[in-house]
Amino acid sequence: MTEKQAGTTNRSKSNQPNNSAGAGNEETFSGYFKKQEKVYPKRVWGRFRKLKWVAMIVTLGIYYLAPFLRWDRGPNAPDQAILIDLPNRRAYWFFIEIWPQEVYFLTGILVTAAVALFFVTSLYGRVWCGYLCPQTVWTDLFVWVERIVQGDRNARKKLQEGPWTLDKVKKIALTHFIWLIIGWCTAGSFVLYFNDAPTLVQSFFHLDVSPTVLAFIVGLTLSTYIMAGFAREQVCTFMCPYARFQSAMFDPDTLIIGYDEQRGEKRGKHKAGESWEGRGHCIDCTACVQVCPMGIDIRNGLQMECIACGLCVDACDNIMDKVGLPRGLVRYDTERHMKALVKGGKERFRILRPRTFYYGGLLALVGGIMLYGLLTRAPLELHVLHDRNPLFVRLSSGEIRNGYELKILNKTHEDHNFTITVSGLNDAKLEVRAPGDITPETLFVGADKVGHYHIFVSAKVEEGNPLPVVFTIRNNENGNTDTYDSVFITRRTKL
Amino acid sequence: MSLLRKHEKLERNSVLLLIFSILAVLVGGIVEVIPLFRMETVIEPVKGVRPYTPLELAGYNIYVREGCYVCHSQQIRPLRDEVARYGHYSLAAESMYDHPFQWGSKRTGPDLARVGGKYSDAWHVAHLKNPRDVVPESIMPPYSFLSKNAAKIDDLGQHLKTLRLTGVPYSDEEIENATADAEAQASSDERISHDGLIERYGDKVVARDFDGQPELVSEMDALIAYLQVLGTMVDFKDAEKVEESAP
Amino acid sequence: MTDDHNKTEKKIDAVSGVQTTGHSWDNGSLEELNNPAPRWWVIVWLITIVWAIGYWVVYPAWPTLSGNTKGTAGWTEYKKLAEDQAEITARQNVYLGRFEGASFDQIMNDPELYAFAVAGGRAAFKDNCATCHGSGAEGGKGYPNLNDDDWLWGGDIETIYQTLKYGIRSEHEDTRISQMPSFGKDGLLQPEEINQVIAFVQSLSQGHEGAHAEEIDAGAQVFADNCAACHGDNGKGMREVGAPNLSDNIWLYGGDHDSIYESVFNAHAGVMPAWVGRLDNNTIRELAVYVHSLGGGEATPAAEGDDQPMEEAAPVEEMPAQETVKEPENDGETSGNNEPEQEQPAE
Amino acid sequence: MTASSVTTSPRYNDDVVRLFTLATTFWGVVGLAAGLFIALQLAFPQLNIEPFLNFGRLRPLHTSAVIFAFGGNALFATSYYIVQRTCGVRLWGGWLPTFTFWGYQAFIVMAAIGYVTGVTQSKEYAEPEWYADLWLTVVWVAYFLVYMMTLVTRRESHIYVANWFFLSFIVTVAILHLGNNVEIPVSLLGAKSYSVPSGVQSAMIQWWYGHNAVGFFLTSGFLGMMYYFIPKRAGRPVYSYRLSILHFWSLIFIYIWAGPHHLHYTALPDWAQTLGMTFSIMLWMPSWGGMINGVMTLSGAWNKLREDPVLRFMIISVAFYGMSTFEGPLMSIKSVNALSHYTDWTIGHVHSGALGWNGFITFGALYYLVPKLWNREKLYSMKLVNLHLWIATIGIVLYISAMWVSGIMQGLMWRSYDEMGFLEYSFVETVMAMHPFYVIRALGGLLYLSGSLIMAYNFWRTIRGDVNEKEYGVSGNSGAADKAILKGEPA
Repeated sequence: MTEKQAGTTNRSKSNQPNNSAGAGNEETFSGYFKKQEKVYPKRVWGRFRKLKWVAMIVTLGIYYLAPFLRWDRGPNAPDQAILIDLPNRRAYWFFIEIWPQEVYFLTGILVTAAVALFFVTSLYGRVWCGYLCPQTVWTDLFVWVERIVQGDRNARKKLQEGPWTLDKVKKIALTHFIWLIIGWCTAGSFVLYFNDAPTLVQSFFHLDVSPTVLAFIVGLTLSTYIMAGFAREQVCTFMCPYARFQSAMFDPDTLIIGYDEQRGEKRGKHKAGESWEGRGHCIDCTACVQVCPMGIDIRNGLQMECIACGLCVDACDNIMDKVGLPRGLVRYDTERHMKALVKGGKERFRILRPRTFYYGGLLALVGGIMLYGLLTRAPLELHVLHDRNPLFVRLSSGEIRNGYELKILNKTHEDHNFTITVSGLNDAKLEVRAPGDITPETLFVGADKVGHYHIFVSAKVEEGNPLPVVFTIRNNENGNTDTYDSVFITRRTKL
Repeated sequence: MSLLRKHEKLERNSVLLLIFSILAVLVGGIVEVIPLFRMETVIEPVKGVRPYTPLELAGYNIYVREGCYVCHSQQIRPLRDEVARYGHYSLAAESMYDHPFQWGSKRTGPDLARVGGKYSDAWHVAHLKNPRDVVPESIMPPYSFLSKNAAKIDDLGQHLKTLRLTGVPYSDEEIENATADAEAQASSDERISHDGLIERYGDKVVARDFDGQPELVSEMDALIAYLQVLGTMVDFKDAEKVEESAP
Repeated sequence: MTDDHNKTEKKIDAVSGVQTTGHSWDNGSLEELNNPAPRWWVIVWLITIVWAIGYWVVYPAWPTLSGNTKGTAGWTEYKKLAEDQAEITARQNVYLGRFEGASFDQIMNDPELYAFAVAGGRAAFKDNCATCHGSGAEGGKGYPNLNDDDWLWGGDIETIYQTLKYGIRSEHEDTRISQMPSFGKDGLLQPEEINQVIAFVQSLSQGHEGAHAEEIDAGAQVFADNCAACHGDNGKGMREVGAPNLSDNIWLYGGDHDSIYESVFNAHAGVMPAWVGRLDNNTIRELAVYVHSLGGGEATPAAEGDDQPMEEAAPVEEMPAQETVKEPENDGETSGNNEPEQEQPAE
Repeated sequence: MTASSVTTSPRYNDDVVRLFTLATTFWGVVGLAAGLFIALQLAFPQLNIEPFLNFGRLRPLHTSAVIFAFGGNALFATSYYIVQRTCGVRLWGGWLPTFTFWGYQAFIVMAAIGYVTGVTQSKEYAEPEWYADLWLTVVWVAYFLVYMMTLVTRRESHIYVANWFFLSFIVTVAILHLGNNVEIPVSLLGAKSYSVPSGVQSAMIQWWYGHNAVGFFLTSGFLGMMYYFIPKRAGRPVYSYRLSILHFWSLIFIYIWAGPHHLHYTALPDWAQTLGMTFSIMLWMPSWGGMINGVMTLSGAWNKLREDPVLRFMIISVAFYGMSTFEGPLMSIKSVNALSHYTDWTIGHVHSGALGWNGFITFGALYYLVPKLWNREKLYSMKLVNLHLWIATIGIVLYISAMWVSGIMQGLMWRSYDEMGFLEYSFVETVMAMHPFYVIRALGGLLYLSGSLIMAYNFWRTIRGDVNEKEYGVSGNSGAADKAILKGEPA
């Protein structure tokens, strides 16, 4: 992070200095492939740890419980607040209901999410990674389980490296059992978003679930178990593309976790009562290294592995409190600010910079379009598809008749009757082909359904080019309307 | 000697590196492509598939020229919704005379493998001239110039001859009469005999004035003749028994 | 290669503490670290390889000298298709069961059955009827357009069903038959009289034109003497004998002078095949509903309004329709040939 | 031209690299503009101007312009640049490199004129007719000779990994080109030809070609680019030599098998489809080997990302490479492919690779190259580079999210049945439902094109020797590191 940028990633140096050699072991399999260096994050207390707990409880709470929230939509629609109803092709989110034709809202959500990620990252760095990303949250939870069962960092390390005793087997087995339970809950909750939650939970107890549901549960249980139990930080380091995107969003005004080298160096052990003169404030206690879930040493500067979770800040602050020095030797800061400090100047954080406005504006724009779309979402939609074959029919009276396929989308939760009219033709006659006594004035469409009707329009017109016509559908009860532009065809095309 | 040391040889010798690279990339292609030329294991023995008539071939070439394949596939997959929407799934035999294949890779518009006979000639003419005249929702480009352009039929014999080199069984007689057959097929005029055409290409051949302009064998005629024959050659009542034993 | 400076000196990279390979390029600015590859990378790769091998065992995979390995599951994409389709067929069978037991009257008033019948009929139409009537049922010369409101033998659902089942002038014994005399060919009318009657007939739909008044009057007499028996006094046609309405705008064989002349001179007798035995009764009934839905379908005549399911007598004298309840005995024999005979009706 | 005023090391032939660099920039703008235009045609069909500017004729123009004109010129430029630096010798063959430049441009123009006038073989990415194919063969043999002989005459003992990838790209593309263009012209004076294989065989050969055009043109070649410019720009050694070896050989061996996954559920025999699918899955990790090596190479220089937008282009490109090479195997699974094939999901997938990976790594390489080639101390404006990056990134986000959603939606609509067991939607309804996505996609394309125009402007000013005084005037507080980066040097 400063001119001394050479002193960067030092994971191997600090954690596994013996891996550097290469030549000696290159003939063995393990010489080609490096084993994961297991990270044993130590327990830590502090502001950011608290924030992470809160974030975990809130996000997991929402995830596990949201399927059970109810939302009254009337008698003809499911009452689950968040539901993706695949068989009926509907998605519900509280007051919002999405039909298949409206999944462009999903594009809006994706774009909004991407821009929001850019926005937040350019201001606060990889806080998404540190606090909210599922990979982080579940890993954090799994590490917590590990700690409860096996003890803190040193105990875990010892257990792992020690011989296989009965105690070790028990502890490891219990850990993995709890992990699997969590994985299973995670998978189960996922499935609940696609089914009526209480019903599905019940059928679980009756062991009566479909193979698809079962396959999803097994797959997601295993992926949670593997990702959060084993892969952990490797996912962030090697695989995740968003980690790269976020790092690419950084600029000198982005908040990142930094070690105040000027204040900290020259580091070294410190005994109580010794003078701080002529040395730095870092006592080289490695607390920041021990708590890091990514297994890096933040004192080496900005590294690709850092997920900005702030645990090292907590760890260092605790130490600083103990030795009676001001907090903030390791802290969230910007590059510009730190550089200014080095020069003795005072550069404030620049939260409001051009990019803040670009992203903010873009976010507002996309959000605004989405909101507008949702607010003006029509409760009624008409599609009129002209028959292709035959294009038109000449009737015995000499009139010309065209056929159309009507689709009336009744997006309300009540049954309604509709009237179809056509304009653009003189003396056009409308006729509906449908069972029973249905007329163009009494087109019935059930609640939350699509009504299909075949209609005929006939008129006395001269042969000529296709005539533009406009169909209008009107709800007989509440007067809502929608229109659709189509054509009326009168002749076979010649040159 | 370790693998790394062995690899050093390749890294130090550009010719060796070249040779090994070539060997590495050749294997997959050989294993996947060569066996496909054992036609009997790939092409179902169904009846009815014949080479295109000269007019249909001219239409095929227009289809190729206009890049129809970028939006329309000609391959109905054996998936139930496709079979329900477009008809019997496509057989390898049905494209055996397409040089090259027109299976496509994208359906911006619907599949055309069995569009033959689905719509009337009049619909095709109207639709090709300006798709939105008959399908207001369509996003297809207009092709009204096809009606104005005379189809180039004078060199069709040469085309047939070339195709014969690639293995399409056109007879000398068919090559000789290519232009005349094309003219005959585009005409509804009873004074023009269709006997030769039918004798050469079978009595299922559709011969009529496709575009409603008797005075001109237009590109529209050719293209519609091609579209109307697509997917109609195999009689699937027959074919189903054959498929059971097919590869 | 020519200039082999010995650059194999390996050094430790200051930043990562990892040894380099000792190779360097571009004036020493490009080097390689000798890091091992991550182990998870090779593990995941091996898993994909093992999975692929398993897949090859189960599914058709490798070409052999004579064909290819078939896989232990016996899977082909066509078998899979049949399974998937069976699912849909099962769904449709529920409706088919209800459809089978319902009368036309019930079908025409039940939105679900109606929709089911129209959809089923549309599919059957494409396979069986489109050859003559066109894929959109728009007909052609000699083949009636089924979309319009003009019917030779009647357009209510029962009559359409009757026509479909036994055909017109078909080989079935219960078919409906009528034959217009070949007025010209058999010398029943002189060319002049034919021209007169054409003038009259054309005037029915196109209105009287002063210039031809005389000819039309003469034609009216010819018409009354020769044609009215079947086509009615005012040319409105007679469905009992399948005689077309000559006063409207629809001409099966063309409405210009030459076409009508040809019709009168030679007479036409179009053939519609009987579908009983070729298609099962449900399909024929679906087709009837579909054709009825195309736009020309007429209401069932009120008088016959009892709720008897299935066939109801068509009001036609020559046709012993009452007997049609029983299936003809030659049911299975014709089923091998699914192509309807395509007799060109023009003689 | 400006080249005369430039004095780079006389040891290397940089004249031809300069030409290719300019051509890359030019064709990039042309190809992207064509893409925007055809994207708009799908949203607003009135923009079709028959017959020459109809979608069917312009779509190959777009794909060829971006893949072969933009991507191809970029590969020529970078491979010539890299092979000289990593072999320590001048390009072999005297005038031959210059011939490859003009020859290749002639091929592009020949092909483009053909497309617009309806001369095409209708084989995707192999549309040019026989005469253009022959000409390309001549040019490609010259390219191979120049490249191979430069390797042979090198002064370094080892061949650098970037050259492995470039070499396999050049030779495999030659094999593919010859294999897929076995055709007989109808007459020697006419453009029309018929391909010798037909039907199934023609399909298999085409996608053996088509998929490996992606594999070797757009992956192998561009990995070569990555293996040079990322270490150079970051000032770090390549992460893992062993991984390079493993993933190079596994990548080129496995990639070639994956073609049949373009033909799932077609009349191609089941066994070939199985091979296509399983090899695609096995290709996942070999592909990711490149991503890991690219990303981890940056691991010691991560802080530079904050200051150097050029490096940002590179890291984002590697991230997109990783995303698309994960998505690819996923889409090759038959049950996924049954849904995704023929829909815009494929288009979204291709563009996340093309815009994100190929585009960005090329932009990164060009920003690195231009100041060096024209001997300028720095680019005209670093801020414009940043602007390009942001605009293009937002453009990609719009593009691919629209195409993903629309593709999956269209696939689901096609296969959706109603309660009675009949298809729910007619085809044209799915076309109507596409409209909003086509508009969003075009917007994304517009942003991406704007970015490339900004780049072209930046290059023009840089080559003229301009420097944005205002911008660099305030560079005082960003220290020496900034200055070094502005010069395009590793700090």
